[in-house]
Amino acid sequence: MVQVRLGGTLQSYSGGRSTFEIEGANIGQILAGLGEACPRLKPLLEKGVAVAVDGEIYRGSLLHPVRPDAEVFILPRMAGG
Amino acid sequence: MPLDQTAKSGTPFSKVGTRPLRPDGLDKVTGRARFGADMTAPGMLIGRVLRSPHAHARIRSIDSSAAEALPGVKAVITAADFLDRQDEHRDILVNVMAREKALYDGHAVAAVAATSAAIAREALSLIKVDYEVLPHVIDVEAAMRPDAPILHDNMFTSGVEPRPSKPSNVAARYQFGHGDVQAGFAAADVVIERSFRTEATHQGYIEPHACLASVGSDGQGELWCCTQGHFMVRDISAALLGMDISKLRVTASEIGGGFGGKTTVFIEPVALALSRKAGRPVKLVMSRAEVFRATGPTSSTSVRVKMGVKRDGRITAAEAELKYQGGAFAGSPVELGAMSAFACYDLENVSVIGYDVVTNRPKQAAYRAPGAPMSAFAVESVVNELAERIGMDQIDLRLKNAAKEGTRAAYGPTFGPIGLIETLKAAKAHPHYAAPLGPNQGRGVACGFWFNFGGQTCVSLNINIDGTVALAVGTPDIGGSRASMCLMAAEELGVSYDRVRTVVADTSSLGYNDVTDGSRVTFASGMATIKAAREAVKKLCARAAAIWGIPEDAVVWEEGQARPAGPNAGAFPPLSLREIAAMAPKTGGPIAGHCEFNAENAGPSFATHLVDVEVDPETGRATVLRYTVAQDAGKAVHPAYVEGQLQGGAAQGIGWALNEEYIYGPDGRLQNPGFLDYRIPVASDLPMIDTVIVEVPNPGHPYGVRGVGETSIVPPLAAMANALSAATAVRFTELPMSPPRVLHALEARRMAQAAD
Amino acid sequence: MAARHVRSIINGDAVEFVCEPEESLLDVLRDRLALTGAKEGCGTGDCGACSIILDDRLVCSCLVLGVEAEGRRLETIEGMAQHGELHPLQRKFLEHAALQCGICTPGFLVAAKALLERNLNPTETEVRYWLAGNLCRCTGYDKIVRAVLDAASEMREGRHAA
Amino acid sequence: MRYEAPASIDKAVALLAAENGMSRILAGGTDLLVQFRSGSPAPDLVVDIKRISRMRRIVAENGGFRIGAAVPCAALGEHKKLVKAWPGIVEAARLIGSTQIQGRATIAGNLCNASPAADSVPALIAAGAIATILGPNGNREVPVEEVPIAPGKTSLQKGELLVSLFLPARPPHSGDAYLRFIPRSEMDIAVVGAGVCLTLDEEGVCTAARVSLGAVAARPLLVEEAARALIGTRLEEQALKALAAAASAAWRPIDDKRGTKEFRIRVAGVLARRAAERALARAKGNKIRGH
Repeated sequence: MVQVRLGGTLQSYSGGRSTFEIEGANIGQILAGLGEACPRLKPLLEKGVAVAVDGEIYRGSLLHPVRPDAEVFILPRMAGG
Repeated sequence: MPLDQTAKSGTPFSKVGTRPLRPDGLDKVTGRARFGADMTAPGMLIGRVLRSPHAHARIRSIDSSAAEALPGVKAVITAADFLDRQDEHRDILVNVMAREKALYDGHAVAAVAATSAAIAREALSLIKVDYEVLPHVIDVEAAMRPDAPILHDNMFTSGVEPRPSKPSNVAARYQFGHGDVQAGFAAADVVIERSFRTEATHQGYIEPHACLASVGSDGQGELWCCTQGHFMVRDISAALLGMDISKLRVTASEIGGGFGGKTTVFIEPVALALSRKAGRPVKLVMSRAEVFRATGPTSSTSVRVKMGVKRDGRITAAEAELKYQGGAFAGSPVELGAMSAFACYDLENVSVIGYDVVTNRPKQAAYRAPGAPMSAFAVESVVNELAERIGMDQIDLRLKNAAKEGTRAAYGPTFGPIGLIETLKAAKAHPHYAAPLGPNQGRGVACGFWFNFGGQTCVSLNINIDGTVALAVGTPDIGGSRASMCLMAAEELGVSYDRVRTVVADTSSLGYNDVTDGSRVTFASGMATIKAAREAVKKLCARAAAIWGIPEDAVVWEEGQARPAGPNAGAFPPLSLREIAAMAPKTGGPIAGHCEFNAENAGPSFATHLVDVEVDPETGRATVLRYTVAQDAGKAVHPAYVEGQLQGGAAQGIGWALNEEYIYGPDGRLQNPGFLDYRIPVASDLPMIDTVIVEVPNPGHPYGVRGVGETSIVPPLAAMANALSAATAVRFTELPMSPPRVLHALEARRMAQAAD
Repeated sequence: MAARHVRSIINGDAVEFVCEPEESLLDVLRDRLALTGAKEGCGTGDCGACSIILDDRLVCSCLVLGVEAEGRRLETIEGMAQHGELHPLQRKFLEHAALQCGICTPGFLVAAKALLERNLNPTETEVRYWLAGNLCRCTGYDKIVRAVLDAASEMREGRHAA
Repeated sequence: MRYEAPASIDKAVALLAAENGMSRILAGGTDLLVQFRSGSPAPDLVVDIKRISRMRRIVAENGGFRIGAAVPCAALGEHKKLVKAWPGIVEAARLIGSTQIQGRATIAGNLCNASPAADSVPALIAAGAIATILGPNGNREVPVEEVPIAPGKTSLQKGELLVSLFLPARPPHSGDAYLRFIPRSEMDIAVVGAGVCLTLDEEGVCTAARVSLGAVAARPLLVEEAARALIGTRLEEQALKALAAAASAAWRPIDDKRGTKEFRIRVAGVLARRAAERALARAKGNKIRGH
C-alpha cells in the first residue's frame, strides 16, 4: 500500500480527507485506485493531474513505478509560459 | 542505459558551458531569417478580422452580404465556419471567434479574405453586426461581487462544497497548505497583514501574431506561423476545423518573442478556415492594437498576505488569499500563483486560497512563470517588512527561512536538491549588496521560484555521410536553444560544435512535441538530444564492431572515435565518426539516433534579485540604478544565453513594476493598445543587468540542467517595490508604481508627517 | 486612386517599383520588393523594428510613404553586410549574444550603424538614448549595448590602424 | 488619395487652393501616417513639402533664425549656432519621439498637429517664435501660441500653409530651457511640459521672461502670471516658489490615462521651476549637462 496525499484543492472533492492508502505499483495504478476510493475525484484525475513522487513531479508518466514507501502527492495539472 | 550511470556524469565538459556563436545568428543579423509575417504564397489573399468594439454584448445577428459582394472579397467567415465543439477545446473555440456573445473589447466576430489589404479592410466595414450591449465588468474584485454582470450562465464555482446554486464569475476556488496557521500566528512576535494589487501586463513580444494558411479542396492543409508550439497549433486547429491531424502540416517560422503568449491559437484556425472557404492561401497578420486587445495579457490580481515571525527571525505562519482574473474564460494562473507563493520558505504552517475569476477582458495567456510574479510580489514585500520590523537584514531573514533539500514545499511535496540558499549567499556576497546608497535611493531584495516543466519531446539526430550531424527538434527556438542543442549533441558525439546543425522540424517530420514553455526546451529537448546522440553512438560503435569483426560491447566511444576495448584494446586503429559515416552506405545504411519521451523531473529554479532605485521626491519617478540577478541554472549549457534569460526576465519585471498596465475606460474598452502608452522599458530606462549563475545540478538531467527562462521574472516586482519602499519610507502595495501613484503616496506621507 | 511609379536607390542598387500613394515604405519594402528584413512591430513608429536609413537619416519606414522614396537613397539591413563580410556591428551582436528572438535585431543594427556613422565614440548613455526608439523585449538591452560599444571600439581601432 | 511633392512654395499653395476635398500637408509625416493607419478617413490630397528647398533650410535672419517647415528635428541639433542661441528649442525638438522620429518629424509639424502635449511648442512659445503662414490671401505672421487652438485644430485657414518659424534675435544674458515629464526616460508623450525663456540684466536681475506649459490644457499655454513671478527677481527661492505656484495654478483640466489632474498640477510647478533654473544657468553662461 502506498500512502497518497492530496493537495488542498483536491481535498474539497474528497470530503476534506487528505490521505489515502492505495494499492499500486505505478502512477497510473495509484490514480486508478484513488478514483475507486473516491469517485468524486475521478473526473479531475482523468482531466489530468501532476503527481509528485519523492519530490519529483510527473505530469504525464502513468507507467512510472512507485515504491510502497514513496512519498506520493497529487497536485493540479500545471504548465508554464 | 540509466543516464545517471553514464561516464559523462561528473566529468568536465568540453563543449557544454562554452559560448559559441548561435547557428541561426547570421540569418538574424542580416535580415534573412523568416518570421511569421515574412512568408508569401502564390495567389495569396490577405485576411483581416472584425473585432467587437464592446466589452460585453449579445450578438443578435451578423450580416456579411455586402462584404461578400465587394469585388475582391473571396471569403467571409463567422463562428458558423467552425465545429461547434463542447469539449475541452470549447473556450479556445469561442475565443477564436465569438459565438452568442462578444466577451471583451477586441473579441473576434468575423473575418474576411480579399485580394488586397485595402479591400479586406473595406469589407470589414461592410459587415453589419447587431449587438445588444450588456453590462460589463473589468475589475477582479468587482467581478466577484454578487451583483456583478455574469459572463457565463453555466459557471458554478468549482472547489466549493456544497456546489453553489447560482452561477458566478468565480470559476474555481483552490487551496493549499499544511500545519496550523492560527497556532503559528499565535506563536509569532510580529504579524503583518497587507493587501496588494497588480495590473494586467502583456508579454509584449515585438512580433505580432502572423500566419499563412493554405487548405486545398482535398482537405489537406499547410500552415506557416509564429508559435511556441506548432504541434499544439496543428492539433487544436484540426480539432476546431474538423480536420484529420495528419492532413495538416504546420511549420514554425522563426518566432519574434512569445514569453508564453504564443502557447495557444488565435488567428491560425481563422486563416485556415478562410483559406478552406476561398480555396486560396491566406495570410493573416495582427496589428499591434489587435495584439493588445485580443491576445492574452496575464491576470490582474488582488492578493492578501499575512505572515508572522519570531524576534529571532523564524517565520511561524503564512497565509494568503489570491484573486486572479483571467479574462473572459476560466483558467487564470491563480493555482500556480497559490502553489508558488511561499515556495521559497520552509514553513510549518501555511495556508493559501486562490480564486479564478472571469471578467470582460481578453482571455489571459501564459506569461513567463504564469501566476508566480504576482503572489511573489505580495509575499516578498511582506517578508521585507517583517525583516524591517524585527531589525534583521533582508537577506539574513530569507536565509534563516529558506527552502532547501528536504523541505516540504508549501504546495505539498518535498524538495530535492535546490539552489535558493546558494543564490541568497551569492547576492549577499556580491559587491552590489555592500555598495553605498545616496539620498532618495533604496535597495530591494526579493526571491523567486518556478517549478519548471519537461513534457513530451521527440527529436531525430542523423549522421550525414561527411560526418556532420543533422538534428531535428520540435520545439520552436525562442532564445537561442538551437545553439544549446548543438552543444549537447557535440558533447555526446565528440565532434566540434559547428559540425552539428539543428533545425526546428515541421509537424510531419517528428512526433509530437509540447510547446516551448515551462522553461523546458534546454532541459527536455536537450535531454532528448543527449539520448538520441547516445543511441547514435551505440549504432556507430556497432558499425565499428562489425567492421572490425569484434563484439559490439567490445567497442567504446571516446572523443568522437570508436575504439576497441577490453581484450581487443589497441587491436585496431580507432574509427572516427567521419570514417564510420563515410562507410555507412556500404555497412548497413544510414546511422541515426532518435528519442521520443516524456521528460519529467525538470527541477525547480530559484533566484535572488538585488536592485537599487532612486526616486525623484517631487515627481514620483523611479530610476533603476543597479540590478543584479543570482539564479540557479543547474548547469548553464550556453552561459551567454542563460545570462540573456536572466536579464530579460528582470527587464520585463521592472516594466511590470513601474509602468506597464492595461488601462480600461468606463466603457470597458482598452485605452492603451499600443507601444506608445503601454510602456515597456526602453534602453535608456535600464542599467546594465549583472548576473551570477549558480549551478546546483538537477539530478533529473544528465548534465544537471534546470530550466532558467521563467524564474527571472518572479522576483523583480517585489524587489522593485522593496527598493522603492526603502528609498521613500512608504510601503507600495499596488502595481504599477507609476509616477502619479508614487507621488500621491509621497504626498500622503508628507501630509501625515506634517499632521504629527 | 492611382498607383505611382517610383525609382530609388536601395542598398546601392537602382530599384523601380509601383505603389499606391497611401502605402507605407515598409509595406513596399516587404510586400513589393521582398526586403523582409525590416519588421513591422507596431506600424506607428513606436518600436523601431522597421528602421532604415533614408538619405543618411535614420527613420521608421512605417512612417514614410512609399512614394516619398522617389529619387532617394535607402539603406536596409539587407545591405549592411558588404561583399559577404559582416559589418562589425553584426559580428559583435553575434559575439555578445545580443539577440534572443532576433525580431528587433535588424532595426537595432540599422539604428546602431546610423549612430556610429555620427559618433564612433559614444558613451553607454548615448547608446541607450540613441537606441531608445528600438524596443527589445528579450534581452533587457544589456548585451545589445555592450555589442554596440564593442563594435565602436573595434571600428575606432580599425580607423587608427588604417 | 493623391500625392503631390511640389518643388516650390507657390506650387504648394496653388495645389492646396485648387483642392476642393480634404487636403493635408506632409512634412515629417510622423503624426499623419499614424492617423492614416488608425483608420481616420484618408485625405483627398497630400502635399509633401520636403521637396521645397526653401522649406528644408535653417537660415540666419536679423540676428535670429528662420527654420523651414520641412526641417527635421535632428537637423536642429546639428546646427551649431542654433544650438548655442536656442538650446531650449533644440532640446525640446530632440525630445520628440525616438531618434528615428527626429529624423523625420519637424517642429512646424509638431505645432500644426496641435497636440496639447507637443514637446516643441512650449519651447517655441517661451522663445517668442513667430510662424509665417502663406495662403491664397498672402502672407501673415502669427505668434506660435495662436496657431494651435484645440486638440488637432489650428487657426490656419483652408489653403494656408505654415512655411517657416522665426526665432528672434536672442538678447544678451538670455537663456531658454524646456523640460517635460514622462514616465519612462524616452518615447512617451509629455504628461507635463514646461518651457522657460528669460533675460537678465548686467546685475543678474530678470528683465524679461516667458513661461509656457504643455499638456495641462487643451492647447499649450503661455502663462503670464508665471513669467511675472520671475521678472524683477534674481530667481531666488521666493521667486521660484511663486513661479511654481503660478504654473500649478495655470492648468486647465486634463485627466487621462497619461496622468491625473492632481499629478499634472503638482508636476507643472516642479518642472516650471526646474526649467527656470536651467534657463537661468544658461543665461549666466553656465554649461548644462544633457541626459
